[in-house]
Amino acid sequence: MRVAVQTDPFDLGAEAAGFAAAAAGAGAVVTFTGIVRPTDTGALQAMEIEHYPGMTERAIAAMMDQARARWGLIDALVIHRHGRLALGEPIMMVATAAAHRAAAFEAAEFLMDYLKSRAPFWKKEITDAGADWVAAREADEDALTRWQAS
Amino acid sequence: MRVAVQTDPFDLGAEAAGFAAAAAGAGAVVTFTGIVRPTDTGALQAMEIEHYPGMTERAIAAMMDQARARWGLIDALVIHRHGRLALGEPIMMVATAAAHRAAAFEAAEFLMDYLKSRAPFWKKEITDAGADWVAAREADEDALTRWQAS
Amino acid sequence: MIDVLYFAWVRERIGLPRERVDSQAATVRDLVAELSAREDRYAAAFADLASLRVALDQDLADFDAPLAGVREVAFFPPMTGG
Amino acid sequence: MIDVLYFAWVRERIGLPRERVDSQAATVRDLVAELSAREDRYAAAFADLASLRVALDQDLADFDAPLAGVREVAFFPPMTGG
Repeated sequence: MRVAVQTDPFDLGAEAAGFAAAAAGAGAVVTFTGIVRPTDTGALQAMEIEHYPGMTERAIAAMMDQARARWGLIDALVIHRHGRLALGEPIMMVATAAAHRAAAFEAAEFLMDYLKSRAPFWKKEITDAGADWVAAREADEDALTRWQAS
Repeated sequence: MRVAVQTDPFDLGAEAAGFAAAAAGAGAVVTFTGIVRPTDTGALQAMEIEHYPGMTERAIAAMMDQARARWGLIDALVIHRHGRLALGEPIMMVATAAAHRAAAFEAAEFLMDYLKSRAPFWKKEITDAGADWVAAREADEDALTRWQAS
Repeated sequence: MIDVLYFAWVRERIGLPRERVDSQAATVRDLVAELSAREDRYAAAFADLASLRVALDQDLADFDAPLAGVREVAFFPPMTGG
Repeated sequence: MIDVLYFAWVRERIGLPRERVDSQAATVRDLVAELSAREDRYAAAFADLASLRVALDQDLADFDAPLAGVREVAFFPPMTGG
């Protein structure tokens, strides 16, 4: 289990390959990578991500412990960047390893849903027109209820 | 969109990185990798995968077209090996790229569910005790109903 | 003439991967009956149709599907890819 | 003395990322009232508590949580990670 909160870019390929190679006994490895994409409305130039040092690592480690226990994960990885990111740059990555595919997929989605709404990151979009904090979406908050039901 | 059916190993890291780099405009990239793992019951030595050349490529391309249309995918990739695979070797890989995470996750799970039960591959487990064809699991067939409901 | 293909344990039980068959069978089910009448190994392979799948010209079909115009028929167990 | 941290637009509105506050507030809500009484920029930042989140010693809490023993309080908007 590894959490990395960093300004540096990361290499999705190297991280995925290293993670899968280390996950002895895994039958299923899922990765999710989030990338800075053009906004639907304006000309995005860059994304700025602020976070809460200390709490970020703590919150993510707690989510990973929960995911590991709930889905019997063999391993999990979260990398999340902060600072200024250009269009097309990777923002973050989640990887999960499990015996079977359903566990690996569900745990990755669980981690993504919690990272979205429970890890202390805040995104600001820098466009031609100025800079705006990204508003939290109700749909992202609602996504968490899926994991609380069972 | 690329389908590769091959005996050669593939490099998960290089494939994932190349796929993500080419998916211009994607905000979310999901990969799934299936790996030969020790069986629950016996000492697995290797896996042998047979397939139906021609139909395999055709069936996978049809699934990918369906996934692309349904989730507005920017791109998708399926690599599936056949022949003899040793413990720990990658069997197959799916990658999906979309604007948002829900589409990328759902499309990857859809492709996995269909590959499991609708692409003409058959797995044989080679153990100390002999060789046995893997029986299809009812749960894998049931998984398809999830995609037919909506 | 029709190409008939066998995969996985169907192939092993029948003992060959493919053959050309001269058949006037109207449906897949008729073809199965013709083959099963040939030899025990065919009858054994086709004993339980519920455990078999069939593809006509590389598309999944069912056992009542007509064979008119079909060039390639494949028999195999439920698939286990992924 | 308590460390009070501000993030994202809360930080921008108040104009600083953190400060030490000498407060006897019993709950988060009391602390918010004390800060809001100081200056307009605080009042503006805390105008709508429904749009704010609070963490006590780096764990999410709610505005009625007691402050006894707490060393670090952080105010911020709903998170937008991932």
